[in-house]
Amino acid sequence: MKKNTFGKWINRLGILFLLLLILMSLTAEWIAPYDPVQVDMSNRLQPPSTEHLMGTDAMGRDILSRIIYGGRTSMILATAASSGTMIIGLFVGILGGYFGKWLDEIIQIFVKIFQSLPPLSFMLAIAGVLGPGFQSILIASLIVSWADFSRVVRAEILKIREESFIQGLRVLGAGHGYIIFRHILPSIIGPFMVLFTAQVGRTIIAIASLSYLGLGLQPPQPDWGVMIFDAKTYMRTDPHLMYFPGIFIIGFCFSVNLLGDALRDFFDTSERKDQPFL
Amino acid sequence: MNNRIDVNHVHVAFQTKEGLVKAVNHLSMSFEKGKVTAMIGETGSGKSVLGLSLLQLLPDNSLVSGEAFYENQNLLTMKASEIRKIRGRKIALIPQNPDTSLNPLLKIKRQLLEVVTGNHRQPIKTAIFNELKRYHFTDPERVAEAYPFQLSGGMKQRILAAAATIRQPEFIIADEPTKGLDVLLRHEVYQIFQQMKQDTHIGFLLITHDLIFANHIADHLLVLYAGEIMESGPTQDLFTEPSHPYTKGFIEAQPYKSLTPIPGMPPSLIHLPTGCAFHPRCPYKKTLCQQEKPPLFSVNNRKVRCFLYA
Amino acid sequence: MTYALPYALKKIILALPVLIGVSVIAFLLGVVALGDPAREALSADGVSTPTQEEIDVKRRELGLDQSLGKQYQQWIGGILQGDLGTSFMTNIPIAEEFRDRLPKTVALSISALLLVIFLSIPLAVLMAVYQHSWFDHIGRLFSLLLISTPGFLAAILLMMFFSVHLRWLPTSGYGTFSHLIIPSLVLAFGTSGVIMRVNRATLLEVLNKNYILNAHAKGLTNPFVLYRHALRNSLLPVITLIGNYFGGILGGSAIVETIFAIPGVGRYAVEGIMSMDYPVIQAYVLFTGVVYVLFNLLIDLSYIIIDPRIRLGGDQG
Amino acid sequence: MLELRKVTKSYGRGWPFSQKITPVKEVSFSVYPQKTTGLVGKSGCGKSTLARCITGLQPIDSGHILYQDVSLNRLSFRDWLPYRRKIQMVFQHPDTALNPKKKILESLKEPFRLHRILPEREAVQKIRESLAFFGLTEDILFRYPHQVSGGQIQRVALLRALSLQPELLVLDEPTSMLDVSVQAQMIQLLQKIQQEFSLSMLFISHDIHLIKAISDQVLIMKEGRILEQGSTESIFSNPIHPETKKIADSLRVGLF
Amino acid sequence: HAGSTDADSATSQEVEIAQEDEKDLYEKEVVLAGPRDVAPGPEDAFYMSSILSVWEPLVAIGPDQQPAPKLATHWERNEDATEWIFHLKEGVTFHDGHSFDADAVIANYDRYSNMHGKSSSFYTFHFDAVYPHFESIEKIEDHQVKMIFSEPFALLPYNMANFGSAMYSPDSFDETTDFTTIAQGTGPFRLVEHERNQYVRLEANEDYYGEKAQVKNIQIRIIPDPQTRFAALKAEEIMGVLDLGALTPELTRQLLEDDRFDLSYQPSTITHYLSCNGTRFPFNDPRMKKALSLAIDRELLVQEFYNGYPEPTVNILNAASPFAKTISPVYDPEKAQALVKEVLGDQTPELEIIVPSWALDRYPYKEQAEYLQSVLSELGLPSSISIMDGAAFRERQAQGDFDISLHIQGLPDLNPMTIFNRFMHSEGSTNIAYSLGFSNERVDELLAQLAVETELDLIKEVVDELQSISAEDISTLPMFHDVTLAPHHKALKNYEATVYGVDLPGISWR
Ligand SMILES: Nc1ncnc2c1ncn2[C@@H]1O[C@H](COP(=O)(O)OP(=O)(O)OP(=O)(O)O)[C@@H](O)[C@H]1O
Ligand SMILES: Nc1ncnc2c1ncn2[C@@H]1O[C@H](COP(=O)(O)OP(=O)(O)OP(=O)(O)O)[C@@H](O)[C@H]1O
Ligand SMILES: [Mg+2]
Ligand SMILES: [Mg+2]
Ligand code: NI
Repeated sequence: MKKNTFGKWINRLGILFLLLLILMSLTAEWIAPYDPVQVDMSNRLQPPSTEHLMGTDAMGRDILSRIIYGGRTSMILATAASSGTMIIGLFVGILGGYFGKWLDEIIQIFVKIFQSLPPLSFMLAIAGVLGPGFQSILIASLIVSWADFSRVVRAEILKIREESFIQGLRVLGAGHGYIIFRHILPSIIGPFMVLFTAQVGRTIIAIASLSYLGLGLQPPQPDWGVMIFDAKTYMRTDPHLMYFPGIFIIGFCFSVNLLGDALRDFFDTSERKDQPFL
Repeated sequence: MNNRIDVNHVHVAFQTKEGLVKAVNHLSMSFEKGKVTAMIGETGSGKSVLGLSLLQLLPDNSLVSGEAFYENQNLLTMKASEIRKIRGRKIALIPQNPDTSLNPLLKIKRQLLEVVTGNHRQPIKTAIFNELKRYHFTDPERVAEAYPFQLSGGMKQRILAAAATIRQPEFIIADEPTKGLDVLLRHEVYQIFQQMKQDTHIGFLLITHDLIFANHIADHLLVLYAGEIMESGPTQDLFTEPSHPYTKGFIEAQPYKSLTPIPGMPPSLIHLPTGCAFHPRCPYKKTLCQQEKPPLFSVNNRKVRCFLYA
Repeated sequence: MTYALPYALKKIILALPVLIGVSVIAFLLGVVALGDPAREALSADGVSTPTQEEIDVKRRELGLDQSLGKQYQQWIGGILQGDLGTSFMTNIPIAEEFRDRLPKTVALSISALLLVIFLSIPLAVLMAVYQHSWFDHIGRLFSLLLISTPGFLAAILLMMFFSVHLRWLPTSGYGTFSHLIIPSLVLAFGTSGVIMRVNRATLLEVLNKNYILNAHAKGLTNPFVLYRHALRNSLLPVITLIGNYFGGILGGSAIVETIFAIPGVGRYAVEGIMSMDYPVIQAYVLFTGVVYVLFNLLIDLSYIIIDPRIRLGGDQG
Repeated sequence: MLELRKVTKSYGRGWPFSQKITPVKEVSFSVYPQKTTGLVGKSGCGKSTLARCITGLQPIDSGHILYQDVSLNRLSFRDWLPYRRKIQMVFQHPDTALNPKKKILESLKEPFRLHRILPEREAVQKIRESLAFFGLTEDILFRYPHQVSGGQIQRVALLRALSLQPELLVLDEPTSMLDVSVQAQMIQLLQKIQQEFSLSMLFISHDIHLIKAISDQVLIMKEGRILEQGSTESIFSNPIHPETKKIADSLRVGLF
Repeated sequence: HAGSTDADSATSQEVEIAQEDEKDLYEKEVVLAGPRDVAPGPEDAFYMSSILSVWEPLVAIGPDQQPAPKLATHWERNEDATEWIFHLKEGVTFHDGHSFDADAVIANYDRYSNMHGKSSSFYTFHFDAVYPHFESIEKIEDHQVKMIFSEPFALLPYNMANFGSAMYSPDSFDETTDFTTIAQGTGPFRLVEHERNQYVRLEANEDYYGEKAQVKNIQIRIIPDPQTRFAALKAEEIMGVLDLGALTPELTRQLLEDDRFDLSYQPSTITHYLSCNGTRFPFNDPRMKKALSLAIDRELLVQEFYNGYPEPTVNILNAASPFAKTISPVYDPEKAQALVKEVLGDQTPELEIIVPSWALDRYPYKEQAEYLQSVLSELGLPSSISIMDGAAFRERQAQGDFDISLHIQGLPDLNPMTIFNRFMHSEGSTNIAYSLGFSNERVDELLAQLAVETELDLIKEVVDELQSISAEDISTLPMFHDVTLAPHHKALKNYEATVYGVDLPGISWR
């Protein structure tokens, strides 16, 4: 067998990086060299130096400090939004997938409605009603992505619902709740983690893209996506504005996805370990 | 020697996380054309692995050594492009599971047609219909237009057999061709094999759990245990008078016999027992059995791997 | 064929409530967002500030003083007769704008879709065939990179490289095929990443199936087995997924159209949203919703052809 | 003790399909205490469906399923519960009989937990004690299903079903995936259990030899109907129905 | 002898080649780009922007920012400014051949008077606002018209400048006031093709009465994204940019680092403002506005974010207005600090700065807001920034649900009253719409006086006073008067920025 050592090695590296990121944002107060929102007009657009390891941005703020603090917003927001999505998606998916029949048909109608509406206009409408900022991003990404999630959950449940071990449990006298929580949920957790982690990555980018419409997080709150977005004007003359947050976003998405893969492998105790779900 | 396959000292092992799984161990034998050689043994005794190894169809994690001569070529070390010419043409396989061995999205016609390559469609089609008729399909046109899910298990089994025989191979490796078939269908398969053996002189390597089936059709019987041959010889002899304790136990376990199982479990193929592989379960074991591996002793016209016959 | 008809019927009947729901939400989305369309219409030039009376007159003129139910009735009535309403901002009938813009968005989306297909599926095949090889690992990283790069960034970088640096392709605009290359690449990126991963996985699953082993046992060549037996079967779930993502491609076209100066419906929608031009928002949401529903209906129906089990009543009820 | 009266079950293909498949048609028979009833039939003739109806996994369309004169098919989920302990089932496929993501011990604890028979600790104790009876060893408890053989899984499934001390056990082709030796082990075990626990069994199989060897009463099923019913002896020695005749003949000829 | 003929023919050939070249250059298309559609089409009040030089007004804006003759060669009025006579240029024809005369002018005015707030992406046309108390227009002679007003209106030519008096061929519109063909003007260019939202094509009008255009073909593409316009310039796909927000200051700076490009700029009519919510605490106290004005270093703002082109100001009236005077800002953070202390004591209200998202594509408003935030924080005032789409922004402004907003304001016409009326009249539309909460009796008085004043000199005096008041009693805080930036490729000659765009007829290939 060709050993998948490279893949494992890369997985570990990813998880290590993720841990570092989390540690970094937890200790932001102590390790950030400067105040992330302190404007210093005399120090604009400095290239990386010993004083500012990653240089300064268009407002003369220290990029390193902004990245350290920005990780906090980006990661919390992305994780919170994805968790919310996941919970709703799970709930609806189980409702439709497990109980099936007409309930499923009705739920599928709603799922399709939400899937078919353009996310952009949804997000804008929500930002319009709630004003831009943290909670509208959260709600917007919930509304936009729960449907996709629930469909995947439903499909997974449909697959195992017919397995004879589930029927066996019913013969033993297990109720629906027992079967769902003790057996079905743990069974789909692997593929689910992959989806979840992919969603985390996507949310960070969605926030950045919302900034394109001026509806993302509000300044001067540092956020990786927003930092990249703001950097685009300067990317030709001061590319460091873009590189650093870019590296962190991509690095984060990478390692979150790798974590997903690793988690799936971890939860998947069946033989077919080689087969990735996504 | 064109009419036999000589297998010499074949070893097949699989690399796994837990260790090396030694599925087939120093196995030697030969198959002859026009004869049915049946291979029986408990689950996991290496029957399918041996069959697949002859056509180089094992997965990547397998390590194969030894030789299997066919027309003076070693099947096990042949180049991929050459073995491909042998597969299906000279040596065909009837795979283990009829339900999953046909592509669910393709018509039967297509799956049969692709076996017979060439551009002359019309003659090929008639050849296919003829082949199907031979397998007691009364309406070959309809069957050819059908998809696998529209056919019953027995029909699928026969289609797979047809796909294997259509090119008139010299040998067929049939892996459990009667699994999951009911009495009547099994009888049909029996008749077809019987007919092929007589009409076209094909050599069969029959892998099966179905001892009754093997008893009726096979000329030669091989009893496998933990990847080794325990006993081999003419079928009738072995069934009426099994020599090896394992063969005995196995035959006795049949429902129409005493339904008594062989005590114990098959050994781990990673850590094979020392000495005779069967000794932990053997009622006649001696101390020698634990220390030394018995060779194949020739007794009458059969071979037995047991010190009882030393 | 006896099964195909009821199957198709069921899919079509189930699409109807979805369409109705889409239309209601489309209507509400326009209404619910903040801002007064009348004021917006009157300050379109960016220099005027209308007085309250002017705004009131405009509101009446635009029919905004009526109840929501009545507005919806009128709106949907118009739609059914092919009248999508008139833009508050430009006074141009929306149907006319759509007629101009639709071909552009469709061209963009379709070419992005084709790119997704021709980019991700061959790569996925290679990755699955050479599983655990360097190609596979690099492909995996590449797919992650595609998923995690923001579209606007990809757009700027591609534009800088292919248009400004190499001068191979135009930066923006619409007209020739070359105009569509970069935008559809950008649009295709994220989806391709996902499809690559999914297709690789489904293909690996199929390659482990017995019928693949059997095909090899028949003496067929590798490419033939891959093409005839593995690929098609592995694409079944991928097709559904592509259907799901088509919505994303359509929606994502809004930003891409703005960046690359393609006057499609996406850009129209962004402009409409920015100026609270709600007939435009409503028409757009309705439009993408309907296209999505129809596209997925098409995909559902295409299974009649692709999957014989549905056509002939296999165990897929 | 179990009596079926004109049980019919059909599947529609969901709306708007009008086709209906009726795998079980007006089936009537009885299962007697401490006896083994064999059910034979070709694959697809409705055996498994019948088993699922009896165990309440699927509602039936018409007819009655009486267990000790209580009509099971009218019971609500809650009222079924006491009967769950009395009627148990073992399935055909060893590879999906247990949750692949749980260790064997977890699966074995399930019946105790569900019916609150014994506290956790005692349950584990009891499981350990009964392992030997089923020819299993302790190390198996901490493995996952795919790490043990099919024969072992079927035995674990049996152990689990029997830990509720049922009166009736429905076995849906429990040995069809096993080799003769393991099959024999399983059968031996079942016979031992039947003696010890005074169990009634409904044994489903398409292996006539097997059925003949183990059952007291045989039912022959074809296309959803019971063709013939009678004691093993009478069925095989003087079959009435032509189909049954064919089967019995094949046995007698010694062929198959 | 033979040699000399050779030489002669050679030179004539050269001349020919040169002429050929010149002709080629004349016909070679100039491709430019702007962020929005400069010709939205028949439903727009003007069909297309004035920068295309397709239509011309009766009265134009002169280089001194005063009303200047265009299709009207001169005009006179009666004493009390209720009757105006306009003398029209003779020998002018529209692009469709229709001749320009009094009938054509009257037809145009008939169209205008039917327009009640017709939308336009350039200039929403309210006839009653541009021509207050209009009674009628009459033909006096073939090339003379008379306008009659019921009340005196001394500033009429100021209102008529440019968009106030655009003239089209009467054959190109109908009674619905929409255009029926491509709008036919009299200018040096005619519009030959326009693909909505993609591009417009202009062709030089060979029969133009005045100085003809220097290139025959101009295409103006629409590229909404500034980054893309920048890339297109760099790729030499387009040779220049025009219209409002042609290129952001930062991108312009970057472009000029490439010596293929050059920049022309002109003061524009746009002024950047910072409006405080005067309807609620703390900016309902005028001292707070004053403090903010003192605390902002406008010079720094202009230098850092706008490359130093715009002119910092505290004058509400744009410098491009013929009435404007220069009032320089004062930067005095200490005084500001003191004023804030005075008003707030030790209260620290949390302030919200709102920014319209559309502006981000044109100006570094996000940076500006962040700068403002740091200024406020130095004053001890915490604040948050909300970027929102245009509609939500205006809604918030109207409802007074904000503290500080960033916005621009252009001069709609040359009439200074428009700005003062809107911003500083206690019932001014902007004053209300932006929740400025401004009220100054003297201003109301002066505005009333201005409305009936007929003498230009006196008007000027009043306007001067209004400007002084605007700098002292702040309604809204002017930041700086912006410039029109016209970055372009050096291959183009005479690519000159104007107040509003670029002088297209002057452009030629180098
Ligand atoms: N790819 C593989 N990797 C690791 N072990 C394998 C692999 N393939 C087969 N084996 C092991 O090799 C042994 C022999 O398997 P094989 O399939 O030949 O058994 P068999 O005799 O055909 O059994 P059955 O009757 O169940 O078909 C088994 O223990 C099996 O687990
Ligand atoms: N859930 C279901 N929905 C629709 N049809 C079903 C369902 N379950 C079974 N059937 C159909 O009912 C018939 C009887 O199936 P059943 O599984 O009971 O047969 P069986 O006798 O157990 O066969 P086998 O020996 O192969 O297990 C088959 O034709 C099957 O396709
Ligand atoms: Mg096998
Ligand atoms: Mg069954
Ligand atoms: Ni591997």
